[in-house]
Amino acid sequence: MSSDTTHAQGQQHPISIYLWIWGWLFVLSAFSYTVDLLELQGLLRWSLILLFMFLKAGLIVAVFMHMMWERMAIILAILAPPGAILVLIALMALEGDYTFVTRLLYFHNPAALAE
Amino acid sequence: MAEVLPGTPGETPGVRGLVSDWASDQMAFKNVPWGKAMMWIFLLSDTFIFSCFLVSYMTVRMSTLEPWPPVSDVFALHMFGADIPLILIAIMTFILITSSGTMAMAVKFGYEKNKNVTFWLLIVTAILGASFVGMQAFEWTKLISEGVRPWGNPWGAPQFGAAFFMITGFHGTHVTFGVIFLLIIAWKVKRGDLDHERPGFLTGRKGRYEIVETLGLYWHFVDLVWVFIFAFFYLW
Amino acid sequence: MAQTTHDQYPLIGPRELEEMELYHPKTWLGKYVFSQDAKVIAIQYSLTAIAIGVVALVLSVIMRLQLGFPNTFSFIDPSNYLQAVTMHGMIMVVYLLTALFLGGFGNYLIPLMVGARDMVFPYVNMLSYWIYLLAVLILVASFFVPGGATGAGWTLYPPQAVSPGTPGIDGGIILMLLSLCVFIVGFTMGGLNYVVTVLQARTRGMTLMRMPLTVWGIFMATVLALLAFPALLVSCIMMLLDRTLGTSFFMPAMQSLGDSTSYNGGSPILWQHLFWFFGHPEVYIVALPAFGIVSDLVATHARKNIFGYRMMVWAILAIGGLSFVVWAHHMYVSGMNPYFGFFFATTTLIIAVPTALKVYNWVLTLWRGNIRLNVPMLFAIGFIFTFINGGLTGLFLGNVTVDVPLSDTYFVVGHFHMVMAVSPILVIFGAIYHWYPKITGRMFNTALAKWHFWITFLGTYAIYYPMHYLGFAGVPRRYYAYGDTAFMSDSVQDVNVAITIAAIVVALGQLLFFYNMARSYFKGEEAGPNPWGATTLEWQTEHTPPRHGNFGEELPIVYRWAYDYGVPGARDDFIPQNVPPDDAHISHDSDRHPEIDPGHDPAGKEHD
Amino acid sequence: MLAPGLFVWNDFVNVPEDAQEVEAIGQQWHWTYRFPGEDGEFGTVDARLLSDDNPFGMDPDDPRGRDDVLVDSNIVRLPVDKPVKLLLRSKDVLHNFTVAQFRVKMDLVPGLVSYLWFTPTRTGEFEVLCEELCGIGHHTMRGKVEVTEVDEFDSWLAEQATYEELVNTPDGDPEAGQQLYAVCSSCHGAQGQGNKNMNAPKLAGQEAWYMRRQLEYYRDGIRGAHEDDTYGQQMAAMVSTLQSDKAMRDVIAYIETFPDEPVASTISGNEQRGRQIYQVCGACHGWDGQGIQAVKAPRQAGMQDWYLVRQLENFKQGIRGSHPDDMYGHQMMQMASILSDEQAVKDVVAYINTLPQNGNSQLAMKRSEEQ
Ligand code: HEA
Ligand code: HEA
Ligand code: CUA
Ligand SMILES: [Cu+2]
Repeated sequence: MSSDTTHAQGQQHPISIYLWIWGWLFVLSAFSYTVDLLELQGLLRWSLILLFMFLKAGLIVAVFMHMMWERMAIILAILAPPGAILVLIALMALEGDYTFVTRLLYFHNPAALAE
Repeated sequence: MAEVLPGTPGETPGVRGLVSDWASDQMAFKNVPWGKAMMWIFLLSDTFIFSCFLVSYMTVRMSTLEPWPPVSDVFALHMFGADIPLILIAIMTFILITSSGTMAMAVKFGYEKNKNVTFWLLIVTAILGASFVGMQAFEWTKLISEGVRPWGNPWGAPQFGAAFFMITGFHGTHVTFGVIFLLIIAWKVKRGDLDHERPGFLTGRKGRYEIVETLGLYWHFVDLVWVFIFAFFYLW
Repeated sequence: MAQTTHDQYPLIGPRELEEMELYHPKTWLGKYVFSQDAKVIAIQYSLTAIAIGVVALVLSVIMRLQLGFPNTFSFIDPSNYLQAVTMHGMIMVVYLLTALFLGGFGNYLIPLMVGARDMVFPYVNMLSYWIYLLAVLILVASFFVPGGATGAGWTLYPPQAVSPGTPGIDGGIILMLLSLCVFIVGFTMGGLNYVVTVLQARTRGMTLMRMPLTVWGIFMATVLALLAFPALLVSCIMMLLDRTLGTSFFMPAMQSLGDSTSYNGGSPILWQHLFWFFGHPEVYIVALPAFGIVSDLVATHARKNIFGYRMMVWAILAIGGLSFVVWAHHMYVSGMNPYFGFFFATTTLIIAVPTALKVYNWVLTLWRGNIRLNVPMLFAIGFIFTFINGGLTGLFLGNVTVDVPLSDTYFVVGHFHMVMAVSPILVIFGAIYHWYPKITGRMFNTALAKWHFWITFLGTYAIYYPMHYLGFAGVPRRYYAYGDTAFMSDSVQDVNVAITIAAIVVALGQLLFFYNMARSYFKGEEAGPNPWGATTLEWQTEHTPPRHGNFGEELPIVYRWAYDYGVPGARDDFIPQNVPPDDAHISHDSDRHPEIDPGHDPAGKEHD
Repeated sequence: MLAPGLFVWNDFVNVPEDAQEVEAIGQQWHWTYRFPGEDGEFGTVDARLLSDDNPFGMDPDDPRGRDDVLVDSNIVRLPVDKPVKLLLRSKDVLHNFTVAQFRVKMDLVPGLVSYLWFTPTRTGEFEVLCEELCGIGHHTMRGKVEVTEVDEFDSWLAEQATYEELVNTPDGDPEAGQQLYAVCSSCHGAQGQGNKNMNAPKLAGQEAWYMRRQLEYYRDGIRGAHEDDTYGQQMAAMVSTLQSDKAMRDVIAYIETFPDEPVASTISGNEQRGRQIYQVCGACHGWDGQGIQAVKAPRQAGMQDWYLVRQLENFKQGIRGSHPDDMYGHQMMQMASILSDEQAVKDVVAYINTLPQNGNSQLAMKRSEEQ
């Protein structure tokens, strides 16, 4: 954690850092776009998309939203609660899958017939 | 051994600071103005909103037996004699990121009390935001003309249109509100309200440059959400 | 080290503090109607919530009339009945309890108790109330649209909530969903205020670990609300789209009363997950403020410090955190992935641990206390009884295998009324009696209030205790009538009659309360600034009732926690939070509450 | 406390290998059942294929479904001491399959198939209740499970029609029906127009599936067996002329050829109040009183009002609908209890008189399609 913390006058950082991050966001977006252009499929595609997504999100939150210069108190207060969402995501993924499987097993499936 | 680093007097950084901040009186978030604290907590709440939208989208997409429409073709634009997949979305992404950059600099110049530059950066941000909304409107029109409706579409699962219009619509609404506030604040900057600490029309609060940062948080958040929408909706 | 850092921290509070003076209203309208004073907003919230609560009370009596005396009242048919159930449940949970605890008590008590002049954003706070009022009006309007209010059950499960065969699918459900959305928007505005006020606008010396538990309870409940309501908002929006635009988020391919529909592929279970992802935190949203308030009532009226303050705070935090990972215990028999049962049964029983801890602490606080059976104390003790009762039945239901036969029976109805309809309601009454002298400056009539207590306490036991028996007998909930069902014995009907009579008595008993409140407002004795001898800041204000701005010229400085009761050697048997150690006539570093780190005590600095 | 619970839950989640699969299908507001037939496998289904002609939503192209046994009734039998895996499917909204004595319950969710399993350990009749709110008929959504010895169960199952058989059932023959109808015409009139003096209701325009069920009920002593049901008893005696399946089909086919003449009102009441009450009735009988086959609710509009009044009174007093096997009648009995007095009955019938006489009954639609 960097030590040039906040001060009554608010956040002061050299303009170059914003430009750098800006550039990185461009590059990362371009990468994600390339993933689609190259029509990568399967695990590679998902992991790359997620990787670029999290990098971008991290940069925005850390630098543009000044999170990396905030005090630990606020960082944790903001970053901890979304943990609940992770549980929801995990369980809903399982649930969606379960629903899909019962449908596949018992329901007439027009798409499968068409193939 | 914790050495007290230079910085604001009386503030311990890192994890030890975490404890002492929470254990202190008056403020848990040291030197965070009320407005900024409120915005952070609001954004947290908003995160839950968008997460729930995306989780719902994930669930219906995973559950349906119908094929999911071929996203990258659906969002292709016919340009230069070829169908370029997702090109409009890519442009929109670049625009939003750029607006985030200008916003970040507006915050910086705001704290430097550089009225003019701040004003122009805010205006540029607003224009970029507005053009984002415009492109979104164009995209909606295009999809609607191709037969995509909230209740169905020519290629497969009806949830495609439903989730698309709902999520991008909700995000677009956020952008629109952001643009409105950008214009209001830009105008306040221009008029010098923030320099003269003039009380707000409705709230009676004194104007301060901190409000630019608060607004900036909101704007970056809108950009952040787009990152997730881009990944999950358009690329997935 | 901690000491040094603290000393260097500047004395002045947040910069915005001075601006609190800016918005003193000039007109009558600004003072009483569009007031930005949290205390006035609190009263507005409370009165609105109680008014709509009385509507829900009347609805519950209508339900009971039908259940106790089926085929007697021709104005109750199955659709009216379901509408009554639905609106009763929804109003009670959301529009009464949530609004009253957070909007009412939160607004009144938070700024006073943490020593702030007002909420941090008074203007937004005012908007919050008016939006809440709008939500209530939309809700009320839904009774009068063609087809009437929705009858989908307060859980509004699709597809049934929006399909023919359910009352109120035309206007009723749409207005219900809209009203919820509006409520959430309004609540968010208020909620941000409460949270930021607690975090950022406390007075000098008021550390988090010195806050009264009331504030802790309301604060945590608000945080839960800010994080849980989004799920409801999102699901309401999606259901609105399903209903109005024909999207298929929650709607699978299905038939409807013989007609085919155009829906396809949606997932009804998704609604249930989202609803309960909101719904379970919601039940703690109405429980945590009650926990907090009851802790203060118990400590004040037993003249004893609260047992294990620190533990209480951590328990509140733990309950808050865990409440987000137990939601599907409402869905054991919903047809979800059955393996979830293992996970949720485990988490559900874990969440009972901190709750049980709180119960033990209340009891231990009472233990050998100098108990004064004042009216608020009666209600607090009543709460402990009913809550233990309801909590234990919750454990039955949490254990997935036991839940299977009991789910959707009156056992569940008994559980949640015990734990939600009786316990927090008792606390609300206790709290109103407790703070009434501060809010109005007058004392209520004690005899009437005691009557009110015994009628409500014993009466509600008479209503809900038998419901558990009905549940074991297999009586399903949300049934308009039972017809002749072989496995239910005849006594079921007798029990229902008894419950209905008890419910009518309790409902009428509430008239005592309203009469008492109204009469005492004009005729009650002057109460004085601190009739109960309480330590918290709201009792130390310059004026009673407190004026706009709460405190006098100077904000109080806090030197101690909120529970210095029964202090040996003190002038009175208690020491208010803002009394400096020198004035308390006892040494400041006594061993009463060593868990409070003196290193953070600004008093230490002021006096050396 | 937790651990034993989880072990039992493990048993609940994991179905024994040898469990017999049965499908329980819920809809507003009754139950039907399906057995997998000889191949032991269910055919796939689709809610979009549901119709009056295909009430189970069977996929006609799935060979596994041809031998599925379809039990279009609230009453089902199960063998004692054999584990049963119930697959649960809903055609419309959420329901919940509960037999209190089995100690298990599970929701039926449209758009997926849930399950539960149990082993009935004693013979007898057990009530099935729906315990998930499913609309205004929720409390009347009853069924019955009859647990019998294995051989009794087997012979019962063998009598039930398979999907194949149902598809291939020939249509009724009106010519043959005409002969059979000769007996009926003395009371119901040559054109099925009904005769109040003989206490015989109008038949012309009534729904075929409904007449079929009532004839079976009369035949099996489910209707017209109550000692106070004088006219029902007469009818039950007459039905002895229609013993075979085919005879019933034919006579109904003949009745379907009658012109649906409007009827005269004989009852007056407060239509406004009747309309209020009908807010409940319409959910099943249709807002125009046209009858809805899927809900098993017969047509009311355009039928004779004096007959409706009498039947409502009978339902209220339990003269009709109280036979343990008359599950639909039982449902109506519970619903009729909202008619608190005689005046209410008249009011609601007076309102029914104002409904379009042969507006959109199924028969009328069928005829207009044919033209
Ligand atoms: C204020 C509201 C409130 C509170 C606090 C609770 C508290 C609890 N609830 Fe309840 N519940 C509701 C409101 C509430 N509930 C509502 C509204 C519903 C129904 C909604 C609907 O379907 O309409 C419901 C339904 C409900 C169900 C679903 C039932 C079903 O539909 O089938 C379950 C299942 O797990 C459950 C469990 C619990 C548990 C384990 C607790 C625990 O937190 C309880 C903890 C308390 C104690 C344990 C008692 C005190 C402790 C002691 C005396 C010490 C001794 C005990 C031990 C050491 C263990 N509740
Ligand atoms: C806080 C919540 C709350 C409260 C207070 C109540 C109070 C009452 N409820 Fe409750 N009830 C619910 C929440 C609540 N209920 C919910 C969520 C459901 C489920 C709905 C559904 O299934 O969809 C339900 C369902 C429900 C049913 C089941 C219906 C069915 O399944 O068919 C029954 C049946 O008897 C019933 C009866 C009563 C009675 C007789 C009262 C009371 O009359 C008890 C006696 C009165 C009091 C204890 C005084 C309360 C005072 C006020 C409310 C006035 C406000 C004033 C102040 C606070 C100052 N309720
Ligand atoms: Cu079906 Cu309730
Ligand atoms: Cu719960």
